[in-house]
Amino acid sequence: MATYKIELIVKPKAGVRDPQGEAVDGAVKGLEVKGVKVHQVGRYLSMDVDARSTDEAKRIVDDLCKRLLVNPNLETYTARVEGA
Amino acid sequence: MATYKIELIVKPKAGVRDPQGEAVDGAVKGLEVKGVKVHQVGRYLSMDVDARSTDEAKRIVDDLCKRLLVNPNLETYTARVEGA
Amino acid sequence: MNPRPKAAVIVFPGSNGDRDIAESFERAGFAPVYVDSRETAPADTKVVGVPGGFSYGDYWRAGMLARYAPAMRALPEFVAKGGLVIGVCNGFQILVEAGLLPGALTYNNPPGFKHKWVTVEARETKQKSPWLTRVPRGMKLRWPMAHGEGNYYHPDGWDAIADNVPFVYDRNMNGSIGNTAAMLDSTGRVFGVMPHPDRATDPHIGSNDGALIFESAHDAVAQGLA
Amino acid sequence: MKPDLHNAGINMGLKPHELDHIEKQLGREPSLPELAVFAGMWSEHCSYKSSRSRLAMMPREAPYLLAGPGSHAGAVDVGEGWAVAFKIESHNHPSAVEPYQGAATGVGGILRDVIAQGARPCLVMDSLCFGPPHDAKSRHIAQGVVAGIAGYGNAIGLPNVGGKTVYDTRYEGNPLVNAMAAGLVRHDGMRTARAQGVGNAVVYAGASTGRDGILGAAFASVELGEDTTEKRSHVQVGDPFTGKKLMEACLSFGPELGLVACQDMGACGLTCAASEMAALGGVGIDLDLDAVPLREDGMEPFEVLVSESQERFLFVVEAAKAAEAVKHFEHYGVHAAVVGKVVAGGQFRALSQGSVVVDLPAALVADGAPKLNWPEAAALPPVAEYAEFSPPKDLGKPLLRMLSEPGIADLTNLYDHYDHTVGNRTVRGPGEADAAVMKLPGSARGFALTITGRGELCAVDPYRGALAALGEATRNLACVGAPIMAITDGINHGPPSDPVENRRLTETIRGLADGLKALGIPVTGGNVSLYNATAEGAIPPSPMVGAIGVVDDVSRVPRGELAADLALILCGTPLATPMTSAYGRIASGQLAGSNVSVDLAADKRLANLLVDAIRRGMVSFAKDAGAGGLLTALAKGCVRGRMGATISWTFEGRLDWHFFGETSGVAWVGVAPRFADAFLAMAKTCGVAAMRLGSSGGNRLSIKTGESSVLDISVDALRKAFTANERGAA
Ligand SMILES: Nc1ncnc2c1ncn2[C@@H]1O[C@H](COP(=O)(O)OP(=O)(O)O)[C@@H](O)[C@H]1O
Ligand SMILES: [Mg+2]
Repeated sequence: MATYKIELIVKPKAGVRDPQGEAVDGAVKGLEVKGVKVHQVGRYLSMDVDARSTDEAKRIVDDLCKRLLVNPNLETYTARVEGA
Repeated sequence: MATYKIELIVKPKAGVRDPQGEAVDGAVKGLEVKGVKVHQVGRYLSMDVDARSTDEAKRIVDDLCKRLLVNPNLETYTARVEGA
Repeated sequence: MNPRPKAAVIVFPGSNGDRDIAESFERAGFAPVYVDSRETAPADTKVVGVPGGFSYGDYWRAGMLARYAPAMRALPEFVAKGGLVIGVCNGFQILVEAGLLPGALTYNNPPGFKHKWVTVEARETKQKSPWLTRVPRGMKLRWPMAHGEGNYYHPDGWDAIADNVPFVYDRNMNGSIGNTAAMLDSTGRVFGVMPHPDRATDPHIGSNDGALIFESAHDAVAQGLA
Repeated sequence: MKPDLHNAGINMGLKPHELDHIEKQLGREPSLPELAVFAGMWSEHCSYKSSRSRLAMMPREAPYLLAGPGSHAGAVDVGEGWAVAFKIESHNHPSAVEPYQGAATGVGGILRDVIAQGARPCLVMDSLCFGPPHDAKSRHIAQGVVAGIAGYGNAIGLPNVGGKTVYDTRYEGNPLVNAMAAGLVRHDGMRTARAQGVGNAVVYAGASTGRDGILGAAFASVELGEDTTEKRSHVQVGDPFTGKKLMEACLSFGPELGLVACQDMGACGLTCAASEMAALGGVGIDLDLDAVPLREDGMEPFEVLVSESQERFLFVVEAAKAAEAVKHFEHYGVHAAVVGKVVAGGQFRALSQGSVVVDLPAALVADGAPKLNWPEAAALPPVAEYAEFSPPKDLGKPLLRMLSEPGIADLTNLYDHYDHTVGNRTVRGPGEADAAVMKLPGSARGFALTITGRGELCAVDPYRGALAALGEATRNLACVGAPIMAITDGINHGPPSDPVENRRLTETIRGLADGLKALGIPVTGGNVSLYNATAEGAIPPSPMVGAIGVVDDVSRVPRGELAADLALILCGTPLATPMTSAYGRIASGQLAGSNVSVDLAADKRLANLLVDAIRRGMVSFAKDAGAGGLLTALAKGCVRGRMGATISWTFEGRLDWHFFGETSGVAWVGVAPRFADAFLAMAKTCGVAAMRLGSSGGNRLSIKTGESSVLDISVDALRKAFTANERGAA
């Protein structure tokens, strides 16, 4: 068993309306900052996962995303696994 | 001028209580998933920044964080810059 | 008779308590005027209200953006010249974000938006505040709270703010240190409050306890103190 | 019609006879985008094709009705020059798929109906039916739905002032989410959807258009390209921030700025708004799809036409003022564009890249769906009686059980997600009285609203169940001193293609129609949601009734919580015989019982009495008996007021049915002892049986019948039972 550090990023699925992203982009434009385009706003989550291998850690995270952390109707996610 | 892709993560500062992280951790425990410990919940943002160099892109992002996106009383941030 | 003193209510996109605070000013004897956040309050304004709501949608972080609005940028000078400012709920968040009040407001603990009629108790503060002259220390008042990010935090802890906290909840509602429900600046003229005195100025609707706040400010203006 | 085209139409949900009808009416084959237009507009949701003729049974006229069915939201005169516009809308299927966004967009949608009427929204209410809270999936749906209603309503700044929540296995997998909104408008400030004035501009305002809510399955055909349905259709996402900016922009955009007509873009989006406005005005509309603000690349014309992106309005604006109108909306921070014009004739046309892609008679699109006459069963299947069970010796145990039953138990944890007080009009919010009471601006006058629905009763007898819902609405309003004046209804039913379900639909509507006639009040509009079923079967018929009445003086409104030292009077005559009820279900363990007790005449007499006594300022406490019966009602009053009561009385028949049955026309009233005799005399005049049975005080609820004590329990124990089921409330 080892402990893996996971960083999870959950963001709006392509094409799905992202009111937060739009609002933050509008906010940046409102500050008269040029050359910046905000695309998406999402959530970040860090966790420790006990597992026997990177693969198993990934599986645990995938399962958790499916069951709890990610809404597949609206969101996609990427998980970065850092070694033990 | 080139366009840099930036991924920004804003999370609770060490020592600041993170009720959202605690709630998610509680929900994970509620699923009877063992060996997972959720540490922090934060926010994620992706943007494009026009700049002459990676350094300039970073400066623009730092400035934006200071002025708008990060509350230094509560939060820290990391920005990943992907090349043009 | 003197004309009613002007109370400016700043309206941001997404503000939704602007009418509530304007009505409360009006009942206390002020003439409320709405000021678009892109403009500045009229020159003869004595009192400014920063209303509750979800300015800019409260996206990313509540109150984050409002401080850059022209109406807000004018506030430090207005206060320095003796003007009075109240921020309720989202208005409190905005005043904190703008640096007019210390500390920070973050996610409720437990998390989530919550509405509740709450009891707050008045405390002694270092600075006498024109917002509180009608509220004796120890008085208990009933106001509704309605927020998701009302958890007051200060990096230096309770001791750093204890002298400036005019109201505490009778029990912890949202995780705030010391049950902090409101905050004064060092002049006492800037008053931020998380529950809603502006929704407690009509005896028909639950409580009239909020009227004291607006009446105190009216006294101050009438006596030429603001 | 070419087989390809025919298949495309069928895939979009059109029926063969409808395709034939389209071809015959047009005298030609429709184009693919035209088929999409028909598929959207002739869907059950937009066309009411299965229910329209039956809905006409309901009375829809009254002198105080300022806008009736067919308008955006019906409106009634509440005095002092004010009208209240109000309406119910369902978002059942979207909420089943995506609870948060489904419910949030349901709130956004019903608000836009009120805004389109010209009214400033001032409240939201919601009627929810979920599967039981012990079921994890149902709990997930319930939590998402409540969070979605809260997320939208709180942010846009509207108080949620009450509702109804039901938990029943029969809603597992098919929750019902009905939202009601109400708004205030001056009599002369009402708006129309009637497009007029050839040459006038059609102006789009609000969020940009994406591929939201396009029925993926309907368009998954090769002809439409290689894209997967996944890519083509997204869940509708609500944005209360845009909704708020749009609301303010719309409400400040009046005739003086060139407004001629307006309509929100809800189901079937741009197509519905444009074709209905044209049909109402007897004119044509040309839309330039290239001018529509888009969020996504590569959208096809039909996608732009039927997209259900949220937070959008369509306006007809005087030609000369169109540019100014666009500026007006931009000032409020919302996109706006001139997207078309009013033309002579009656065609609804859409142009894309210079070519006409849709050219259809607006009336055919908007109102031309052939009625669907589904076969109807001759009778409903019989319902079994409850099996015999012996009465409890003591009322304590069953009372605690009733108080903790989900749906009867405390809902504070649910409705405290909602802001109840923003807007400074809420005289009585959730948990404070049987109906919500709101104040008019600058006045002691107000109005009351309630929303209710009893699927449990309708499952047994839809006709009497519908009457019972009207009865409960009448009593709830009466308990705050408001005579019932009009309703909006949300009809939630199983598929009419099933003859039994279709018969139930007829019975429900007949019940509502007869009940409204008996009460002498109209329906102002409503919503029909059919096809609510899962593999396990159809939901019980679940008509929701949203009712309104005027309160003359809000300072006299009693509370639903008991205060000290009141004389307690029972009004009405409870029956002590078995009847369909929450108690029957719990005690017998059966979803049965064939006897739905209802007596609208008794409810009306009771209401007359309560309204009169409340207007005179005599009543401190009033609570009608609904689900759980009269003892549960009194116990709730005790818990909410943290106050005991002592009751003693003798009666005939079974103790348990007496106290837990759900007889019509029954309510508790608490008056200061000095008013008791006068109240009893008034009751006599009104033809209501009334008995003074005891008084409030202490911290126990005690009941004696004859010499024997049948209940003696601390209010604390009642409260524990009432608030125990924290999980029940989302
Ligand atoms: N979905 C809901 N949204 C808002 N308020 C609700 C909802 N469901 C119930 N309520 C409120 O909760 C309170 C209790 O509901 P209920 O048990 O049906 O009525 P009562 O206890 O008054 O007989 C009522 O004031 C009602 O308006
Ligand atoms: Mg009731």
